[in-house]
Amino acid sequence: MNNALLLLAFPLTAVFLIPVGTVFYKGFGRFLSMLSYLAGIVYGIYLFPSILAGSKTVIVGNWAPPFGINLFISPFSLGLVILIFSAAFIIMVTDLQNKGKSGQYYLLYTLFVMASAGMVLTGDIFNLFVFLEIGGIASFALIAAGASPMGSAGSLRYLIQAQITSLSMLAGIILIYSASGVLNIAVLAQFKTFNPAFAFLALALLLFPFMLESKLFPLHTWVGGAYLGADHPFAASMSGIAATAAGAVMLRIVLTLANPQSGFGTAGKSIQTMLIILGGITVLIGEGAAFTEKNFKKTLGYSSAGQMGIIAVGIGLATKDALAGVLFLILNHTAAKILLFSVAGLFSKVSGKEKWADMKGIGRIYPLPAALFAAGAMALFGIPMFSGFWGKLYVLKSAFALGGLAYAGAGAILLGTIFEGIYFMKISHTFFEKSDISLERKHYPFFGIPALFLAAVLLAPGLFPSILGPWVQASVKELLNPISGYVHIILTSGGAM
Amino acid sequence: MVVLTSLFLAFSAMVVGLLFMGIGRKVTARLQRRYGPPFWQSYIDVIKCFSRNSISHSYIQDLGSMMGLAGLIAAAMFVPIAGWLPFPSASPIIVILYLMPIGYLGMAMGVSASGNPLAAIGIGRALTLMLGYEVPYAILLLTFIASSNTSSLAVLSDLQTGGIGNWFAVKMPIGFIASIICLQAMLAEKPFDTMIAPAEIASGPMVELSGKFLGMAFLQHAVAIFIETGLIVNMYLGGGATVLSFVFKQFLLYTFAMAVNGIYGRYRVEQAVKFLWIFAGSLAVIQLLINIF
Amino acid sequence: MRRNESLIHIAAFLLVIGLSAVLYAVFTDTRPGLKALDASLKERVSYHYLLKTAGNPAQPAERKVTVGKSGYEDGSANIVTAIVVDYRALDTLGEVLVLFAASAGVGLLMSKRKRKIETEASPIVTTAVPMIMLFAVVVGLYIIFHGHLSPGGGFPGGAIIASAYMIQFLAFRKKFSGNLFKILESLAGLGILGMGLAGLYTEGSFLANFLPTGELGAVFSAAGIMILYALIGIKVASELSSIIGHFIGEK
Amino acid sequence: MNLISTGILTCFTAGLFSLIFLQRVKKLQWIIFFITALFMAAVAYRLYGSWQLTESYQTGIFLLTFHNGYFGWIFFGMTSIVTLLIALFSLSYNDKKHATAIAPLWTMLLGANAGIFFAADWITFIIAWEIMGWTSFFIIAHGKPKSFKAGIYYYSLSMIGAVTLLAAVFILYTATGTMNISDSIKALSGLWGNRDGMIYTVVTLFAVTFFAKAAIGPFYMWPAKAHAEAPDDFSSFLSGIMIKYGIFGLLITIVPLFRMNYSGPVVWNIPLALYLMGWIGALTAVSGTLLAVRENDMKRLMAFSTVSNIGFITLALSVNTVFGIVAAVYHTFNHMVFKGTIFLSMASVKFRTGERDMHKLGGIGYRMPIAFFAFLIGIISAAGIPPMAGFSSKWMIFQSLFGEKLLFLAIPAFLASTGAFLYLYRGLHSIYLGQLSPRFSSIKPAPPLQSITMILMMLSIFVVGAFPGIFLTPIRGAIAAFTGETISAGFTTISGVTANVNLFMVSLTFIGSFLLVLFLYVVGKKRRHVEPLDSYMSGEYPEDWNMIPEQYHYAFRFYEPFEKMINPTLERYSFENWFENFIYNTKRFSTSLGRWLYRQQLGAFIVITALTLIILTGVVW
Amino acid sequence: METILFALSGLSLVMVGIFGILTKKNIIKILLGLNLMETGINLFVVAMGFFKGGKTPIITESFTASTMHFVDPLPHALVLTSIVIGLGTTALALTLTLNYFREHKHIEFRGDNA
Repeated sequence: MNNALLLLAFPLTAVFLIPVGTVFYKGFGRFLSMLSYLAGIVYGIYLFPSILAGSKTVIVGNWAPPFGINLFISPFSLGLVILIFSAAFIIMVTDLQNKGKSGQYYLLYTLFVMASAGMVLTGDIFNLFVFLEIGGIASFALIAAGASPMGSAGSLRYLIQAQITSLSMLAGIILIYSASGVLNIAVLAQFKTFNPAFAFLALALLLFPFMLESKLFPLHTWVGGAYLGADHPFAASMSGIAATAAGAVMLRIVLTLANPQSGFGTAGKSIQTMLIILGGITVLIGEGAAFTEKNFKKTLGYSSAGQMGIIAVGIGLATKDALAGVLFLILNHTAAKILLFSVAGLFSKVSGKEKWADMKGIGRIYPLPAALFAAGAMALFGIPMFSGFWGKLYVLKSAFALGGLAYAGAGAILLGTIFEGIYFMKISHTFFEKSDISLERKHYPFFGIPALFLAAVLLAPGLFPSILGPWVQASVKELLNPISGYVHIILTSGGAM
Repeated sequence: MVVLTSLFLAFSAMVVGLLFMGIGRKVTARLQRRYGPPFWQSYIDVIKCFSRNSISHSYIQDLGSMMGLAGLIAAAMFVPIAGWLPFPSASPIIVILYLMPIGYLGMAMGVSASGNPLAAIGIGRALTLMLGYEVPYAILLLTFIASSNTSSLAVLSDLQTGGIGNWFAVKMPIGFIASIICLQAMLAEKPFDTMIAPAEIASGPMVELSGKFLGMAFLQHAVAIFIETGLIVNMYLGGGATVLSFVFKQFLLYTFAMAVNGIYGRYRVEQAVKFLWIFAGSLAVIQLLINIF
Repeated sequence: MRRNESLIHIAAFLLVIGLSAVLYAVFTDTRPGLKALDASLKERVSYHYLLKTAGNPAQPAERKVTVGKSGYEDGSANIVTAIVVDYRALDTLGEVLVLFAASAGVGLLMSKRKRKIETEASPIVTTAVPMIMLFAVVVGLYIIFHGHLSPGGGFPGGAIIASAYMIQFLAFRKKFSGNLFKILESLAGLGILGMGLAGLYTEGSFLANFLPTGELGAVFSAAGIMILYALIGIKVASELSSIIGHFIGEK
Repeated sequence: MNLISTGILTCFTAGLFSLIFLQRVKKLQWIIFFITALFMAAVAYRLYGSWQLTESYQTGIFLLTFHNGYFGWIFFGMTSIVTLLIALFSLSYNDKKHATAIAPLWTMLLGANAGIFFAADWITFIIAWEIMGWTSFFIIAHGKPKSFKAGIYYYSLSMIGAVTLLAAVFILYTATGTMNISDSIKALSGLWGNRDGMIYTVVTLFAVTFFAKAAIGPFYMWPAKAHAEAPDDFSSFLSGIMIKYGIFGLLITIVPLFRMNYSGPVVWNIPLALYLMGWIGALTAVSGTLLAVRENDMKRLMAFSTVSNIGFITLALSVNTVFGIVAAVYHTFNHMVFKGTIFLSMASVKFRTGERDMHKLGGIGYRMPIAFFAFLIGIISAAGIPPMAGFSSKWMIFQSLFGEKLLFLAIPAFLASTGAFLYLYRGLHSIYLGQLSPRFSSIKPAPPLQSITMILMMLSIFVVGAFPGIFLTPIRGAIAAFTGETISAGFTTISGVTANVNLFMVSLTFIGSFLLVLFLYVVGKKRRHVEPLDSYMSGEYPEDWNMIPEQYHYAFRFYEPFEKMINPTLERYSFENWFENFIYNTKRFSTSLGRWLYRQQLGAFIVITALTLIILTGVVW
Repeated sequence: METILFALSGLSLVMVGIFGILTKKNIIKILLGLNLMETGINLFVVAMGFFKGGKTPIITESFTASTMHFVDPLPHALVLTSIVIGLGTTALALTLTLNYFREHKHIEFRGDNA
């Protein structure tokens, strides 16, 4: 009965049970969704050792891959699924101190988490499109569900741009299907050669929604409105979970689908150079916008745009070190963003203000959250003893090794770090400044433990990078030689689960 | 033995300095068509000062005045008189140049401890002026390094032995003129005596000094005269074969300075600094260029 | 804003022309390699769907598909339904979740405010509506249960039933309680999930079609597909009607 | 037992421990800080002699190694002694009224300090550098809005420095393949001649990093802000030791690079780049002095004096001879000691009076004699006046300039050193001498522990002044180990190029003449003590016009005529205004870009244009 | 030849939709543009599966591999999904417009109230 699809089945059962449950007991939605994430985490960790040895493919509906749909469980995808589930679980725990929201909110949230996990696992491009849509619709609703009045405007703008890009993906899928007759990534990965212009068109159309999701340069205009609208837990999951899933899918498409031996030929390489350029510009634009931003959530939103820019440059470089750096950065970014958003949520709840400049001196009343915010911020912009430092170091190392365009990318990353360092330090210092803020100190039980756990997650790989060693090595090996790893396992279906 | 000779040099420096001051007064008097006090008048003043009671505002004033005189005497130790050095050292000019400020610092400290604002204004002006004449003087030092690759007086004066022909004043006239202008400022003679301008700030730093402190100030001024003229003589006028010729050359320089003092009015401080930097400085730079190429 | 307005129009027009020019250039690119529409039916995956040889694609070329014969790997005559429910079942599950998310989203965002209706429905409408409703529900059910034979299936059938609910509301203002739809939805969802897990339990892979396929073309031929499509039909009907309920109920 | 890493580790754990658990008990935090400083000094002592000690840790794909190089050791030894003294001082400085919560961060900073000096490979160096960056930011900005602005200014410069360091290290790594500092520099110097462009980029990047940290050249503005606003006892550490990291960086990267098989353009037989660095150093010295002269806040004044001394040190480094390097290192150590003394004495003045503007102080010397003498000895040494240590190192710098016939560089150096005398005296006069205002007439002298530290510092200046060998022998040993040559200097004499001087003799003459004058003083008639206010005012008494001592203290625009002269030029060429409106423009540009970019219509517009353009590139490629 | 004709008609619908989205300020009109675009893409998808003279892929009488002449059924399945997705997004978008109207009292995107 241990079929990896249970990873998706747990949240599914929760989703279907919530509407019934909320009729009888109000808080049922939150409890059930947290239970499903926990189940997902436990099952993922249970599977991890065997997957680390050899990745597996899971066939859905008992039809072999080119005809049916398959999920590919590999160290890379399983690791990220566990990351997504644990991120969702921690966000829910930190959200416990706020009063429960309606059942539908938790239903949509679980759908969002399941969709992100599905995106990472699936091996079929149309199935990818469906999961993208589920995630999209859930996030439109959840953005607008936030308390702020600007929510619907931001969500509408996001909806329009997301729909345009997902339609472009659909066009890309059908073009690939009409040219190759197949929808499965593994088969496409070693298919006959496509016409170069057509290949580039199909790939670009396929990548578009994920560039929007990971806030790359031309498609980042929605970030302001969306982060203003969403409430803190969902904002954390947008930059934590959605960005991780988008990054993973971009890695999958750029490195596995469009690998040099595949029909896409040189299109993959030119997409990578495009990613480096766009990533570099995103870092600059993201950090620049965050530098001048006053609203707390929008600052963190733009900073996650900057981080995704660095990850995009890492993907574009596609060397062994760069990918290891990308994996470090993804983990660091998710954990740090959840920590920062939970602190931001706590502070704006306590002080009732939106702008970080107005929260002067709050750190003197709540020293632990303020200190943790400083730690999270430092992890983000790469202060040595956090994992962000190693991630950035690896990406820079391979960027400088490649030379040429990569120099520009590395230059953009470094310039971005300056801006990032300054505004994060500004924010973390305003918390400690002496000021006449008069708030009595209330005790928040559910903030301490998860925040400390997150800080530990940030610090541990920083001090001992070898902890992540096995996972990083396995996934980098898997990503860098798709034919012998990914395609072989799926098509010979020897690795059926 | 060394201690005795150095004591004798200190004493002779003071005596010669006071002699010059006395004659200087006579020269200015003559210029103003009056007889002026006898030339040994300054000895009488010093003895009178030391025999009078005096007032002091705080122990720092005492310490300051003492440090002033001590610094200048220490600087005097390094000036070779006609090839005879009390101390076995190569009398580097930089050491002398940097020992003299300790004199001024001591005097300044003592005077500003007296709490009188006039004194403080005087000291401020003195230091700005010092900045004015130090820079050209240093450039002159550079000219010697450029030409003869040494910065010690003893070596310089040996280089100039043998007749007027190879005195540096003859070989490097522009440098000599610049040093004369700097000498005028170092001695704080008009037109550069804004420091102790009697009319404006009641003789500047010396306003609160009385009794033995005034005496020490006089002695300090005397030793300063001795050092500054001695430096110029060693650098430009061949250092003198015998002690007498050395002192005579010093006397010539000093009387020339007093003559200039009798004629000119008084510069404001920034005018003085501008003048020194532009004229003396450019002359010295020209001399430096000549020496380098 | 006039001047700015026309500026945007021109820019948009130029952009659209530019986009189509670029697409034209890509599609008429003459360099070697596969381009759009190069895969004939034979090379496409759906060739095996049609010949029902997806299970073991190495079947002999000259394979004959006869109506009324049983034992094919997939019982439904309507190949599209076969693909939708059997071969690519996960897509349909995703599909259902999309609708589920949409209805939950509408429920979450729509604030609960009663709408006051000014005009009362005329007697003609109130008498005609029950008949039309009956007719609509019957047609809907027919389409759902003949999904595997004729075009249509769970989605269109559910929509027709939901339209029946809408007409009824317009006439009689009677809005079934929100919970009814919720429970119906979740039950249908659980049913689909149960089918999936049953498939996992018996055939070893999620959403596998474990029931016998019956003869091709008969009414009760593709058992698994019929049940799944029925559940989907119920789910779609309840979701659409709950969305309509929210919209109509709201000012 | 690897000593270096245990030392660094204890610093960090102690810092974190006191940061987390001892928030309430500030006194205990300071005691922990003092113990760690003591421990680091012991580590320095124990490390003497074991020059081949290397410790390395494998992390991910990079190997972190510490090694006890001769250079790193002398810098570390020197800094840990001075830190120990400052720690002693801050023990008593941070009593209940004045305690600031910076002790834990400062302990961590000590760890980073050791890390920088003992780092053998670039990654450890970067790690220590960045930790030092953010800890010092939090210390400087310690909670006060005004010091926060200074802290951010400091932090943005050090961020720019850290980022250029990263870029330089990686370019170096790709070119030479090794991460070890000395090997990579040697390998880089091997590439002279064929890849000059790359070497010059690496040199400029390193230069930006270390100039930013050491406040040389265009970065001269941050010390005035950071030192003035930092907590008082920390500013002595900041100005004494932290600014030296930039110098240490220059010493281990740029200086050796130009010494080995350099084949580029040469000016006055010195590499062009170093000649340029010399001029930058000279201009920094001059601008530091000129800015200090017109400063009215005592800590800003001393900060500018640090900038001018750093300018001197860069000048000496740029001479590219062993004598120059020894002079620079010797002046760095001297500067550490006398600048530390000056800042500590100012800190004890602020401890008692709580006042920082010089015209509000005055006459403190009468009430706090030890602080006064410490300040006096400090400024004598800072001005480079013979009996004190400062003279020998300044003299050596001048000798190194003369040795290479860099006479035109010597002119600004002379201007700066005489200018130093101006502002140092201004500090002495306005704070310690002049009229004692009634507000401070009852202040007690500096507390015992503070005065002990100051006396110790004074003694060290005196002793090193008389016997320069104390510092020179270890420095010469290090430079010999580093470059193979050495300079001739006995225990008390230094023989320069154009002349040699016996420091001990100079101090002896000074003491001798002091005794002579003492004799004269005793001979003279007794003197009577008089109130400072009872002074000569051409026949009247200040009380007649009810003048209070406050008004009678002349300190506000002390060098007013001089300021009038130099202000116009200073205003026109100030880097600070240029840097300020550069930031202002970028901010305005990004906000307007933001507003234009995020209008609704344009969201969808940009998506479509992006689609077309990307596909277009596909077709064209 | 016919497939290209159908595909072009689908694409032209998409272009009209894009023009609508870009130029209109009223949200409902923008959503209409979006729907136009969706139907255009759906038409394009179905057109990609069309073969000249092919019949609807429902088995009414038996056939062999060589005699069969069907249209490609897969795009039809994909279109089914994409239509439902279009429905879902439009439903949500209309709710959002309702909320937008309640907050801003007008339903135009005006200026940069991002």
